[in-house]
Amino acid sequence: MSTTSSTIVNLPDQRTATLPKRNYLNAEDGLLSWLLTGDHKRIAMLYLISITFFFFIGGIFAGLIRLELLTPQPDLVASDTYNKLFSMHGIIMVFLFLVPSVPATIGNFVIPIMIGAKDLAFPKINLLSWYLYVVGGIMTLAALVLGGVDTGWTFTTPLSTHYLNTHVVTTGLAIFVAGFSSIFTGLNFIVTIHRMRAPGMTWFRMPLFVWSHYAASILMVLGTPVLAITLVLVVLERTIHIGVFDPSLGGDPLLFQHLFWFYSHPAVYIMILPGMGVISEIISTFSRKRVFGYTAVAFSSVAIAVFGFFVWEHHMFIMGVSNYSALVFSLLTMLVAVPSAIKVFNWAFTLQKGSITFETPMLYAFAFIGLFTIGGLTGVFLGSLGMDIHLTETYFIVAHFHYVMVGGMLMAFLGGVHFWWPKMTGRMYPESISKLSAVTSFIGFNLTFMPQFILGYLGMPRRYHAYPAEYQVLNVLSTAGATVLGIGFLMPLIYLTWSLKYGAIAGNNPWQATGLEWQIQSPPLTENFIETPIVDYEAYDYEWLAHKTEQEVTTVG
Amino acid sequence: MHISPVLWQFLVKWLTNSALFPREASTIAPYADALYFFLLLITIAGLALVGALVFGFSIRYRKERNPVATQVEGSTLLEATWTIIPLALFLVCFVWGALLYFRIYNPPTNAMNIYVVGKQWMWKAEHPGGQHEINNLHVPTGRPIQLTMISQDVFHSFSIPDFRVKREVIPGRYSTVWFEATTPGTYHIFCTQYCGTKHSGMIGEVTVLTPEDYKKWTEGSTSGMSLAQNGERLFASMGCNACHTGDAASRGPSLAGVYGSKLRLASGSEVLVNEAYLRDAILNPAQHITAGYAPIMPTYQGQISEEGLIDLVEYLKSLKTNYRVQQTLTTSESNQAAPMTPGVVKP
Amino acid sequence: MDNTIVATHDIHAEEHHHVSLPQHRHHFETAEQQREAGTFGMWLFLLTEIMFFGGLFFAYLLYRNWYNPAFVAASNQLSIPLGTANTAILITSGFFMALGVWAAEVRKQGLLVLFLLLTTLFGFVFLGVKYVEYAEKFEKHHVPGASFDISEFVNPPINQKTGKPIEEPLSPDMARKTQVFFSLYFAMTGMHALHMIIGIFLLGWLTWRAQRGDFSSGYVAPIENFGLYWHFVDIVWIFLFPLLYLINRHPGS
Amino acid sequence: MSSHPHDPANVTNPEHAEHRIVQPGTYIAVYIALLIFTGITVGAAFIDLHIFNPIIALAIACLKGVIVILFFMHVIFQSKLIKMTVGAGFFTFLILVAMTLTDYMSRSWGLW
Repeated sequence: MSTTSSTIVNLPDQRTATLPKRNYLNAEDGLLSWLLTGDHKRIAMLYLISITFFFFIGGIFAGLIRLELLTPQPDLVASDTYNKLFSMHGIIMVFLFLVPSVPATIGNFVIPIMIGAKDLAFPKINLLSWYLYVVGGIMTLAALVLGGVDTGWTFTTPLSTHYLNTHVVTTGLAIFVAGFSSIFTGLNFIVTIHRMRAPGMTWFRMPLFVWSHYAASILMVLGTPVLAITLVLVVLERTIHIGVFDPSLGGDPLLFQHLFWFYSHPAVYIMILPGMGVISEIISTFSRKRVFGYTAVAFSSVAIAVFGFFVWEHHMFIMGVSNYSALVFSLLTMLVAVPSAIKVFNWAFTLQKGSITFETPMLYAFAFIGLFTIGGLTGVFLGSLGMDIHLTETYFIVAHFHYVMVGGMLMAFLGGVHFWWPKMTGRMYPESISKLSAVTSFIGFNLTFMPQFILGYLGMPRRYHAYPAEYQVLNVLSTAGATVLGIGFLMPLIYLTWSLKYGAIAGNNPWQATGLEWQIQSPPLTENFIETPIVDYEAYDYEWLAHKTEQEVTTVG
Repeated sequence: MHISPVLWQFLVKWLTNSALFPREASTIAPYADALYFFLLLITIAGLALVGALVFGFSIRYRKERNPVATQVEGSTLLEATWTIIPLALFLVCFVWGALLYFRIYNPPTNAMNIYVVGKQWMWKAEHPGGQHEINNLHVPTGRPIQLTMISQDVFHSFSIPDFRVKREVIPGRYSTVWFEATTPGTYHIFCTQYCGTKHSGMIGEVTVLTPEDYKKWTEGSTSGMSLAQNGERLFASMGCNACHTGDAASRGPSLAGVYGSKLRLASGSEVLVNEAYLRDAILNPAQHITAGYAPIMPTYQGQISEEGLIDLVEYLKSLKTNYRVQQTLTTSESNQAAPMTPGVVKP
Repeated sequence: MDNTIVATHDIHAEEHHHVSLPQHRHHFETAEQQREAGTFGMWLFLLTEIMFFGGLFFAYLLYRNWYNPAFVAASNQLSIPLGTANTAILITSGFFMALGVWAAEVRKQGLLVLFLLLTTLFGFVFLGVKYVEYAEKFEKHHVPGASFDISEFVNPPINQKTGKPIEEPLSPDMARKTQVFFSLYFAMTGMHALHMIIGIFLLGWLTWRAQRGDFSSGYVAPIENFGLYWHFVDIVWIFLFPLLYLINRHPGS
Repeated sequence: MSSHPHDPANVTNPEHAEHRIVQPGTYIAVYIALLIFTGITVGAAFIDLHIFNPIIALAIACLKGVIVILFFMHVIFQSKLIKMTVGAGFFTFLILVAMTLTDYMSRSWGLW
């Protein structure tokens, strides 16, 4: 390995290299061995396949929405079809893609390995949570096939309970079921992280990826049940008119908003925190440096999780809540922005004095940092009470949360998939085309959503099927961007599938990374470790790694 | 390079008709924009800083230039810096935003009140003089306008982007917003809360007129009956005057001058009588019994439309003496036409 | 595979004063770690249950403050004898469950089966009483929905002795809010009963396994963790009882 | 696997507690206490104590809940981790109640 090369990728000699004879992929054969597996790695792969499926379903809806918005007139689809499109887009993307994306796939795969465990604490519950996810997904699809749902993903009462004739009950129950999948994943992670760490793996030796998942899991366990009961009440309200959310029977529709956002605001952190964990791993690996201010980053994850429970009312500032209460929530919202700022600066300073290379995961990480900064800071606009009045419920808020969710979370997810792809499959993805796809999606993304900020300040309301003609130019730009973005997202699907067979053999540790998962074979054994590792080094200790590599060379030599 | 003139014209027209920044057409707009530009500045500065750090370090410390990384543990000083500075900035945003919020949601006392009823999928505006408009709102410049809004069905949201005001319109409860238009012209009204199939059709226009034009418009489009007059008629036809006669011995409390007063309730609490209270007291009388009176008033829920309630509320607001109440009562009694109180339940 | 693990752990047994069991899962280092992980996992699940019922409790709190007279009148429709009896029944059921955990710990198979059966029996009695209460609500049209009837709250029946209504009559608009009470009553007790029913199914399965001897050799985690669940269901009822049945039982105030 | 005895830190760490078998005597005492409290709760409901009625009812319910959690559910003998977990659950519920109440309680303060 020459010191002047611009890459750290260190692959075994391709002429002699083979995949390990025994690994988790070929441990057992047959479809049943996958469907009844307890192995966290296989379940992660099942999740990866299913969330990719739903991602592209949701993506098709997004494409149709942008296509309709190309012109100011409602010309491609009818109004109620359009409403179904954005509702299904939101529901699928939020509940069936973003919430499980990183935790259930990458987290499921690497967390036990990172802390030196053989599996998650409850493998059967892990499998159960995948089945719940699938059942929830099938119910959503059923609602879709039977005619869809047009409540928007927020299920606002009394619209959802009394005024719509679509499949609200089916979808509500689908989310209820999928919610339990998320609860069980979170529960499994918390127990695993507490009880299954290998000897020597103290809390402050854990990779930051584990910390961020720990924080997200707390939110999953404590927040999701509130959504579950709220949806049950919506279903009851809709079927037998119990009146809890119905103003004509004495109920308060704002109570629904409170309960819904009590989950759905923390849910935003459920989605973004695991992404932040991915970024910490990637930035450290490709700058060959310990994450700057490890403890600050770790605690900021926990701080985000804790503060995340105190800010939900900022979704309701103009909805007729008490103005005094709005003040309190606005102040707390400003506080929750701080830990995110801490993280961004710590990532930036991790680069300082590093030895940086620019492989695909690193490009995604850079995209994340830039887009998340925009997404985060535009969140301050919306947390600031007076500004929120003008900006909320417009395209500004749409752009804001897409910057966080797509620009942040999806970039982190793709970065993570590329980063751990060699570990999951034992093969490398093709480097140059994947760099191209990262750049394409970055450009496409900004072209799609930057105009929406302007549209939002102009006042274009979200969820509008038709809009005044003077907004057309910006909408055309946005649709053009969405096309580019779509290509950027399709490319990984194709070349990653291709690489399953034709990718270069990756070897144990192509990135020269320090995590425990990189010290074992790729793809790993079903049992992960031949013998339980004893951890005697800090996270991101590249000197330890260099020392270890040297020793191995000496022994072999 | 040659572009066909037709295409060229189309492009020019299309691009010049596009908007990039909303008009500032109310007294609030400049305040909102000031905060917006401040926040924009923070965003751009923050992004520039992060960008400079990331790109700067990437160039300076790329592997070719810096083959071996130097391990750094962290720095409490730096951590404190980027905790405290963002926190301070965010707190400034909070205070500024809160001030703006209270400016937008605290109507001046001299504001002219216009009622807005939202329903799937239209806006109905009712002026005190009895002018009714649908998906349209005529207002004069230079005068604070307060909108008292209610929804008949689901959540709607009344938004005028060029005024930078917006407020959710809630079923079963009045919400208010105010503005003072500065420039005559027409501006968009949007419903911004998703409200069902034709959500995007629930749009309208504010027509801002000069005070003189506005006067002409009010005179030209009146229906002949003001809201209060409608309310008076309703007050009699619903039989309200049977109990609220204004006599000391009557079964219901006197309503003259009740608006704006502090009322002691049977539950012991004291409330300020405003529009919301009056509306609620008609629909849910049991929770609003005036001290010293028996809980005998029936509920009128489901018997009066939101428009009717607005008329009644306006009437009660205008009711300064009981003279006319008693006059109406005598007339109707002599006509033997006192309507039955609906749904009376014998105590 | 199983055999080797048992064999290796037999060496461990003396070291940790624990007997290795066939139920030991391969990915846990020790049986103790597995047991503690199980308990911790169960508790985390109960946290989600707290938040699940929490949403309902908050709705109750809100509407009880808004519509207090309606809540008082509607609550007085519930039968205190039945409610109290049910509280005692459920506590008894929980008591036998606790004894069941003890019986499993000291490896008394017969006692364990007996206690589990008693737990189930009292669970059924509780549900039976609940059924009687629900049936009465159906007869009186106090079930929220189209057939909900408020006449009893507007015109309460007259007490023969005093000649006065047995309850303070409510005005119709307030009486209508009793529907909110009954909605929450059915939602909360229904959700509670659903948990009981799920619990009874699990109890049946556990009893079957217990009489097979699964829990007689020191492996008590399923019994212990189910016990946690069952006691949690008890606790929910301990709160539901005063909140739903005992809002205001001192007439004339 | 067997060559590594499990981490000794596990034995002293706050996530671990010695397993303890609770004797039936404790359960009987707790059971009787619960029945007595149920009686008190019903009795107290029939006395007019104004605002203290719900307070007493809830206080007794909390007390009963705590007894069940501590003894029937063995939390008193469990590790700090479990104790904190239980606390965290009720704390989050309190956040839900308290923070939502900030809205409901102050809504009528102003004119909006």
